[in-house]
Amino acid sequence: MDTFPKAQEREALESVVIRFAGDSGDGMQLTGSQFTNTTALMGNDLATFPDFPAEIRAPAGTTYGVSGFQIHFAAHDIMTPGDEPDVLVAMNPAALKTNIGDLKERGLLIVNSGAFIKGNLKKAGYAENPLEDEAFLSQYRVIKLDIQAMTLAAVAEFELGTKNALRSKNMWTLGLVLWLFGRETKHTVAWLEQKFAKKPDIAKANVAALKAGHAYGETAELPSGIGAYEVPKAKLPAGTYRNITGNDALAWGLTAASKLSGLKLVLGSYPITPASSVLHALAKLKHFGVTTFQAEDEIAAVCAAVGASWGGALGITTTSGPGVALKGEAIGLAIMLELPLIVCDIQRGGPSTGMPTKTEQSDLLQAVYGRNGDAPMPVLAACTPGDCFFMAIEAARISVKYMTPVMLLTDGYLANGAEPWKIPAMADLEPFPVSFPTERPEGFHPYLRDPETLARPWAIPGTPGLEHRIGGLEKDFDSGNISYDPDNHHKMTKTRAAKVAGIAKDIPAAAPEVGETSGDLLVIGWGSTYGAITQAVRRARAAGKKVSQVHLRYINPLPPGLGELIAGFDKVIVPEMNNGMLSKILRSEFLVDAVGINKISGQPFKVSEIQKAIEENLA
Amino acid sequence: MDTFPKAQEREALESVVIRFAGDSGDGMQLTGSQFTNTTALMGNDLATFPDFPAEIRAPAGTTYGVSGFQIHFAAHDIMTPGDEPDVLVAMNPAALKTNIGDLKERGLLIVNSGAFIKGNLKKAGYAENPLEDEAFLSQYRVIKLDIQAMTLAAVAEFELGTKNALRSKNMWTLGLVLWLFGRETKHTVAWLEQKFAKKPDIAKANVAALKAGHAYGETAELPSGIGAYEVPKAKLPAGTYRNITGNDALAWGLTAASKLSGLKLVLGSYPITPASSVLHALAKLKHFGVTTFQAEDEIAAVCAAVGASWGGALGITTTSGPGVALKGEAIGLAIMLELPLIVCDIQRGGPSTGMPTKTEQSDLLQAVYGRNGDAPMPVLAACTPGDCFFMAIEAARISVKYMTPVMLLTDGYLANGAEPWKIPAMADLEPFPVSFPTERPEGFHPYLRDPETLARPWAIPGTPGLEHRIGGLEKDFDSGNISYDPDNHHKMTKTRAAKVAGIAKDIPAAAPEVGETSGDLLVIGWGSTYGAITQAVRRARAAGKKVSQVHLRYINPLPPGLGELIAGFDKVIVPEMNNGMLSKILRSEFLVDAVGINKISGQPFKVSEIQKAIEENLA
Amino acid sequence: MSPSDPPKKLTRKDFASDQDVRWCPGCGDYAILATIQRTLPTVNADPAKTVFLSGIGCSSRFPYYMNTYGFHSIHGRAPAFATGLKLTNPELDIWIITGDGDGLSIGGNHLMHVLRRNVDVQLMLFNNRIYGLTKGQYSPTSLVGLRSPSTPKGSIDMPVVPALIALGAGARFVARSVDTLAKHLGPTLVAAREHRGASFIEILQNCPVFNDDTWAHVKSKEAGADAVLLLEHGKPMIFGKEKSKGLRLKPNSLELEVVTIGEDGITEADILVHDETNRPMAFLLAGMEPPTFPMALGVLLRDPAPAYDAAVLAQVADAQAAGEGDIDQLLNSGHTWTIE
Amino acid sequence: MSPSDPPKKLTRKDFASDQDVRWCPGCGDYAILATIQRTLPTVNADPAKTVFLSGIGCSSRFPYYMNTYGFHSIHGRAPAFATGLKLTNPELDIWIITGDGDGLSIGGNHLMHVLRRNVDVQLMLFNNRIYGLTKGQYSPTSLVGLRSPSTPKGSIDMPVVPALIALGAGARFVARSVDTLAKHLGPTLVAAREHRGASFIEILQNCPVFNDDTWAHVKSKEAGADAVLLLEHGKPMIFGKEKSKGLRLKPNSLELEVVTIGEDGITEADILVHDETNRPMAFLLAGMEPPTFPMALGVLLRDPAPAYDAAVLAQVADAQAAGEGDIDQLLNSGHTWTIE
Ligand SMILES: Cc1ncc(C[n+]2csc(CCOP(=O)(O)OP(=O)(O)O)c2C)c(N)n1
Ligand SMILES: Cc1ncc(C[n+]2csc(CCOP(=O)(O)OP(=O)(O)O)c2C)c(N)n1
Ligand code: SF4
Ligand code: SF4
Ligand SMILES: [Mg+2]
Ligand SMILES: [Mg+2]
Repeated sequence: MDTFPKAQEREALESVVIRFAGDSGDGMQLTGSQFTNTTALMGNDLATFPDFPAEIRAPAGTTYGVSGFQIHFAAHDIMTPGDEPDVLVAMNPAALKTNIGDLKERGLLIVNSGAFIKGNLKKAGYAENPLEDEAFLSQYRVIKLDIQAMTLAAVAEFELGTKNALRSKNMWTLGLVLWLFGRETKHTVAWLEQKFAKKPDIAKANVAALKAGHAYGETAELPSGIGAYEVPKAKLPAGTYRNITGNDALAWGLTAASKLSGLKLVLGSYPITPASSVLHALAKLKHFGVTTFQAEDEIAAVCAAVGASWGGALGITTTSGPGVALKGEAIGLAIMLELPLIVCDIQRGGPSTGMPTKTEQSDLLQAVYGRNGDAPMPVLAACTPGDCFFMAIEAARISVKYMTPVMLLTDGYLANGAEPWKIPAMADLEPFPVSFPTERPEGFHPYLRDPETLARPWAIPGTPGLEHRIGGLEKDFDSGNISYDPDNHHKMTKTRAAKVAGIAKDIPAAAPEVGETSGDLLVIGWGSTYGAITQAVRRARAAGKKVSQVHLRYINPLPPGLGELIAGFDKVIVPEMNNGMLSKILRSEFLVDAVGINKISGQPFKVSEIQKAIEENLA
Repeated sequence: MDTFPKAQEREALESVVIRFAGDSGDGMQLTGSQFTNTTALMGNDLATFPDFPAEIRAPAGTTYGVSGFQIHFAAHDIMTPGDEPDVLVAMNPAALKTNIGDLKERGLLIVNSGAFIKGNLKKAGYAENPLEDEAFLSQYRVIKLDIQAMTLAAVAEFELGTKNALRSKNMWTLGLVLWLFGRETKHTVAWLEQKFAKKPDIAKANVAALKAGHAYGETAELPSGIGAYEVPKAKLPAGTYRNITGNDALAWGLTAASKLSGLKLVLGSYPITPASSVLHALAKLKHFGVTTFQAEDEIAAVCAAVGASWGGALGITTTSGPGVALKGEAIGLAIMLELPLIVCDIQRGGPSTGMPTKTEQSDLLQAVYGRNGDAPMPVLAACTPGDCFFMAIEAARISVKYMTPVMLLTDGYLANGAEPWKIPAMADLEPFPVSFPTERPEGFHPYLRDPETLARPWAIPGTPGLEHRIGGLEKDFDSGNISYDPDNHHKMTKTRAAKVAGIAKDIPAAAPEVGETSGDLLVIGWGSTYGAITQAVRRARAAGKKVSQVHLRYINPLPPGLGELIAGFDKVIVPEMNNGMLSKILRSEFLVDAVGINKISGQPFKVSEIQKAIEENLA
Repeated sequence: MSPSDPPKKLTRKDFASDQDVRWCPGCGDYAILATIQRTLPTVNADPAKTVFLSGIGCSSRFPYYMNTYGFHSIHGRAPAFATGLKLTNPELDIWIITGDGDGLSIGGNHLMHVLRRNVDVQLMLFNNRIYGLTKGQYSPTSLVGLRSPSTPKGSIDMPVVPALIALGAGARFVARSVDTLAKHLGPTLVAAREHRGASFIEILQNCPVFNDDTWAHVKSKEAGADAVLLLEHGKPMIFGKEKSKGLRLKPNSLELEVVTIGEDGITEADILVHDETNRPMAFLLAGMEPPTFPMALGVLLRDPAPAYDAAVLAQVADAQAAGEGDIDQLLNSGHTWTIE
Repeated sequence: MSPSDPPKKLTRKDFASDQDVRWCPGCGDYAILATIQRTLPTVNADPAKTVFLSGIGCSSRFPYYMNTYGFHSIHGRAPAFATGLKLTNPELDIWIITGDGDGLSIGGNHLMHVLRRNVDVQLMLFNNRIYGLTKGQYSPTSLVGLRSPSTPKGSIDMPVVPALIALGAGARFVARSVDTLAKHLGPTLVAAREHRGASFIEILQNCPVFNDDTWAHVKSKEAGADAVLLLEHGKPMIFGKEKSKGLRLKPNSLELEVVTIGEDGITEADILVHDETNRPMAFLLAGMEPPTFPMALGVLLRDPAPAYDAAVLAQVADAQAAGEGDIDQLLNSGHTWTIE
């Protein structure tokens, strides 16, 4: 049984940010996610941010091989993984080097001194061992431990050999950190036992290391100024929660959409960071009738999805920016065919190959405009990992109701970041069953439109009597046959545009996320900046500023009432992780002098950065 | 020798619009271009508009197989092929059916009655023979002739067989029309003799038909109200002229750019309407050191061009909208590599396959935004066929000076339309010689920038000492090595943007094409709408309206001073052959309530349509 | 039609759509269209379950003329659309129509992958050795030296042999026929349709406008007989006007040679027997070209294996048989916690 | 270096760039890199004229580590960049680096076309039968049944044989070697470099992280000898631990069989002799796979023909020899008229 200092001996904290950093091989992602799971079970609100290198296994000890995992947990609701860590765990010199700059002043530094050997110091670019530099150390509260040695000691009895034994050092570290924050080891023990069910020795060694780290906290005398902490439970809405990453939420949302619509889900995809794990997640859901097709490239992937849609499936393709750049022609075809299709773009740092493992929001204009001809399509964006679930369903609903491809934007930060998510019940989600015409209606042709939605009928191959031909050439409005008639082309172009514009009637009106409908400053965001903006706006309002936030989940068409809302503010700022894209659209649409707050570093906004922008723009 | 009514017997006209229309197999394009050549030699200003079907050889007699060629020629300078024809030549019922609606009231209709037989009438959808419908005919001035029979008679002596003999009926028709407008046959005779040098019988038959048609005009009694006309010479700037299509001008301009820069031209292209003829034209210029590569697809084509650029060539790719949609990823790479590259987009009707043989301006937003990530590149647009020559040179100049891909937009209308063009002399064009570094400069790395242009050095493989590695991953500003550093990415993104934005200093400032720098209404256009807008603005000004025209040849960056210019007008309208693209950019950039005048019919604007828009927006 | 009515016997007309056919007069595509429209009723094809799916090119206009389901997609990608469609509804009988440009230039990779995956579709490649629709540029099958608008001095690229590409990719049904040889083309298409998995059929097609008579040496009555080998499984590979020529394997080598029965003591027994299941033989036959060899027509290879779509759907069905997925259960799987 | 200095003999180090190599520990790519860096000096390669050009993948990071010109392009397109570069500067010695995903999945078509055009480049395909960089999805060469993140129930697609794809496309130099067999790989690369025209070299490569030991049956000392046939032109195809096994053509058929010298009266004379110029033989050898057959390593086909780049540039040179183009003349050609 775990033993803890009694609650009153622990210092209570409102919120803590911990960053685990080590070599790619050090298991930091595991450590972080185990800490996350336990923290969630303890009833804290939390947000996480994994940040790993582009290399699969970068050579040990290098700075570019450092893998990090940050968790922010609190006794109140929080929305971001935190700006600066309160606690940094550095497993080697490279991890220290690349992360120490972010640690708060007087922050807690837990460092594995055993890794501070010559070779590692050199690889990290340290001429001298920083752990011997008192001036350096004095800036922080430091727990300097030879974690490697302690781990070896803890697992000695299992005779795994040094290399294998050392693999448990992340568990030792986790044990210590769990203790520091008053968390139990039992959830991780259970997880280890399950994970290594077939290798009981490894399981035992890891458990031993974990417990040893925990016990160390309990028994060892920590340096002065370092105590045991606790972060009381947050008051969260009642319900059953889980952690969920954006990509899992997306995959599950798409699957839920398939159930809600009664359509078979067919995914055509080609692996690409950071979208691949959506393919992986869906490939595991065959028992939901999900069919996944790893195509030969992105073009084949989207084409297969369109072929599937024509056949009556929920056709989906998942990718990232470079993949969308390849899919433009085929998406244009889907627009011309007026078939459903969901294109999920998990954005990453660009242009070109760019920074594949980093996050960015720089595909927005490509999503809205990146096709030949006048080729409008709805563009939606999820704003939190859990929101990926709901927006996937929304994308599907719009796609099948309006017979149009839909682009759904998320990003690397949402994809890999996890948040506690209140699990919805299927029974609470609105079904949108699709029925395919089976009888040949009077005057049937494939471009006969529903007068309200302007959608054409989804007549699927295999249906007797509805044989028809479709294709990428312009269609006659009245017969669906090929037409080069000038007026018809004008009319069809306008009709396609009107169909997409008309979706505005079918989405929620613009409303402030935080704040009033008028004031001094309106902050308009979209996508994964949600948490940081909300937090910053709340803080500004707490300081008495007349600031409101609008967060867009629909970018094309924009939600109704947005123009009026904007008109109620003296100034508008638009924070984006790109060089100014939504701001371009808003300026053009509403002739408002929207000011871009742009961060193009592959890193999410810090709350403080947006706070600063708010202050500057109020001044 | 040709004989003509004496000048005083001919009615003098200021300007005439003739449309030749017939079956694809009837040789209307040839007829039109021969009439054009002779007209040009007579000293008229002119503009032409060929309009042919998407099918290679549509079945004879069908409406979708009709091929048209319109020429507008005048005694003053003109800028468009004319709104409505004064004269319609209809070689068969389908041609009559599809074109008669455009003929001016009381216009001259020359119709080949021999083709108005049952089968043809049916294919054209005529229940009755319209040539027997007096009510119909009375709306026009009609020359109804059995041209087929007359042609057969004229060429009987050559015993070619009916099928071959009938091939000359377009020449008979041309002969008649040449006579009507006081033109000689000798230029066409010379051309026929050269073209059919190896088939003298065919040459002779065609010449005989041509002369017979001409003689017919001379000798036959034309119906009352139809006389002989003349269109006096126009006062054009002195110089040597030729007719040139946009695609030829583009090919030749690119070749001239290769000479002016001292670079070898390497074209990577994949055939696509209406861009293919640029490839064809360049393939013929091997003696200029031009290398053309017909790649396996558009992606390979642009990649080959980028490979060529890296090697020190002027790398070029030519395509149309669907091709650009495929090239987005590779163009993004060129942006990241900061290598020269010219992407020529000969726009056509979209979206998707759309209307491949029709013109449109709907790739503008794709050109400016259609790539993943923040991927800015200069976008230029030619405004007349001859301007394609100069803009090709300008695109090359900017591309090599700033080490950036450049998009050059033209369209199907410019590509195939011809205009008399005052031939420039190479000696009058500014050379822009490129020199590749040969020595390793102090601190060399591939991303070392010229402080003024921000261009990086163009170090080409094969140069000893400059070995380096480039690629699509983000680069370190200070070393050119791969970098995932957050601040560096921000800086590099801003630098790439600044480089493109900085080109504004190096292009002509915005200035009115027609009119003053302030007034009631500013008409802003770009691309092939130039002629129609200019004409319309001139007419409005002649009617005393305070209207000016600005025509953009640079869309990214926009020319300096445009904002100030716009501010001088009460209202701005933007006529475009798309659903509103430049207007979006101007609205966003200048927060001006620019009103789009949009025509999306695959047909160029008529002057009258723009005139109407001007009037409505002044009201 | 009430359920008790006898199924109506369909005719050619039932497979013709109401659209005007828009190819050039004399185009080989007309003959192919006619053969398909005549053939489908003979195998009781159901128009409602039949799909023609094409890329872009003259040939790719084909679907518009069939009174079945039709999909005129984008350049080169038809195999990918077909794969998605087949995975959605495996009951459909899918015919991919492509050209030498559409299928071997821009679409070469998709063609390769649909074949190697063995998706149950028929892929008909109309090979006129030219880009028809874009007005006559050379294609990947054009002969070296061809002068075209993009190769005014003659083309340089080595042409590909479509059947070799297919075999190299691992195709399991490879056949070749001729636009105007209706009696040969019809049965070849029937065989392709019967084959489960991907079938590849190259059709030598004439483009009278841009590459007239490119197959004249194979198609002309006179030359044809000596220049064509009509393959029949299990039959000796004999050809020629007098049926006196045959193919033989050069002794202990890997090369074919043409021999004449009755000369040098050669008898019919010396002639190699066609074996549709022999892949190395298919490689040799595919590569044969006049004038040295006859052009092999018919089924070069027929070597069935389970189709991709069937296997994919079997995995799905297996998974479902073990228990249909339940979203609520999925969402509640793994670590959860409850806040009251 | 002054012109009178004797040319400096380069070493392995001269071909290594200053960048840290970022592959996983134990990755087969290290061995390939080392072999190239060692081999290039032996053939007096000039770093300034040598170019490594890749797509995207672990393997495609290769150029960064070579102290030559290097170009890390986009996924699958390296052959196209290489073609443009070679047409610009035919003096460059261009090495394309690609992977089984880069070169056979997204880039399959460009690979096919660079080979059939016969552009004078070397194309090295690192075949680890997996997508390394994207963390282990199956690739077009993965074996049926492979469980990967995208095929949790095992993959279904029939794998392609890279050498067969190359041969099907008409490649004229096709070879195969192994990452860690430096003594075999080095000379194979030298042969490829010497070949004018496109050379294709498949390199069996281990990915210890995502597909460890995929080639163990070929690479392990024990199994290896029996599972590998080292090809030598003009030599009988003998292999095995005891050098007692050989390949024979089944009498009057087109199939190979493995026989044992000394058994059933088989002597060395019965064994088929490798002929690098025999394309049908290359097809048969390329398709051989353990356990039935040994894996053929070495040069499967070497059948030179004029290179594409040379022919393209010859057309340009011919045209120029007949008179350099003059722009003014061009602009003034055809119908012109003068207005005074
Ligand atoms: C993306 C794209 N690139 C190019 C084209 C232009 N294009 C249309 S058909 C075609 C080639 C057709 O050749 P082939 O497949 O042989 O068909 P054919 O016309 O000869 O039947 C080309 C290049 C296009 N429509 N789309
Ligand atoms: C357009 C595009 N699509 C997808 C990717 C993602 N991606 C990078 S490498 C790769 C596959 C690599 O496999 P392989 O070529 O076998 O190389 P390896 O890593 O195994 O050496 C993929 C799918 C990408 N970078 N760009
Ligand atoms: S161009 Fe050739 S292939 Fe195309 S329709 Fe005409 S004849 Fe047929
Ligand atoms: S993932 Fe595999 S192929 Fe890639 S570097 Fe690591 S070991 Fe090598
Ligand atoms: Mg063709
Ligand atoms: Mg691989």
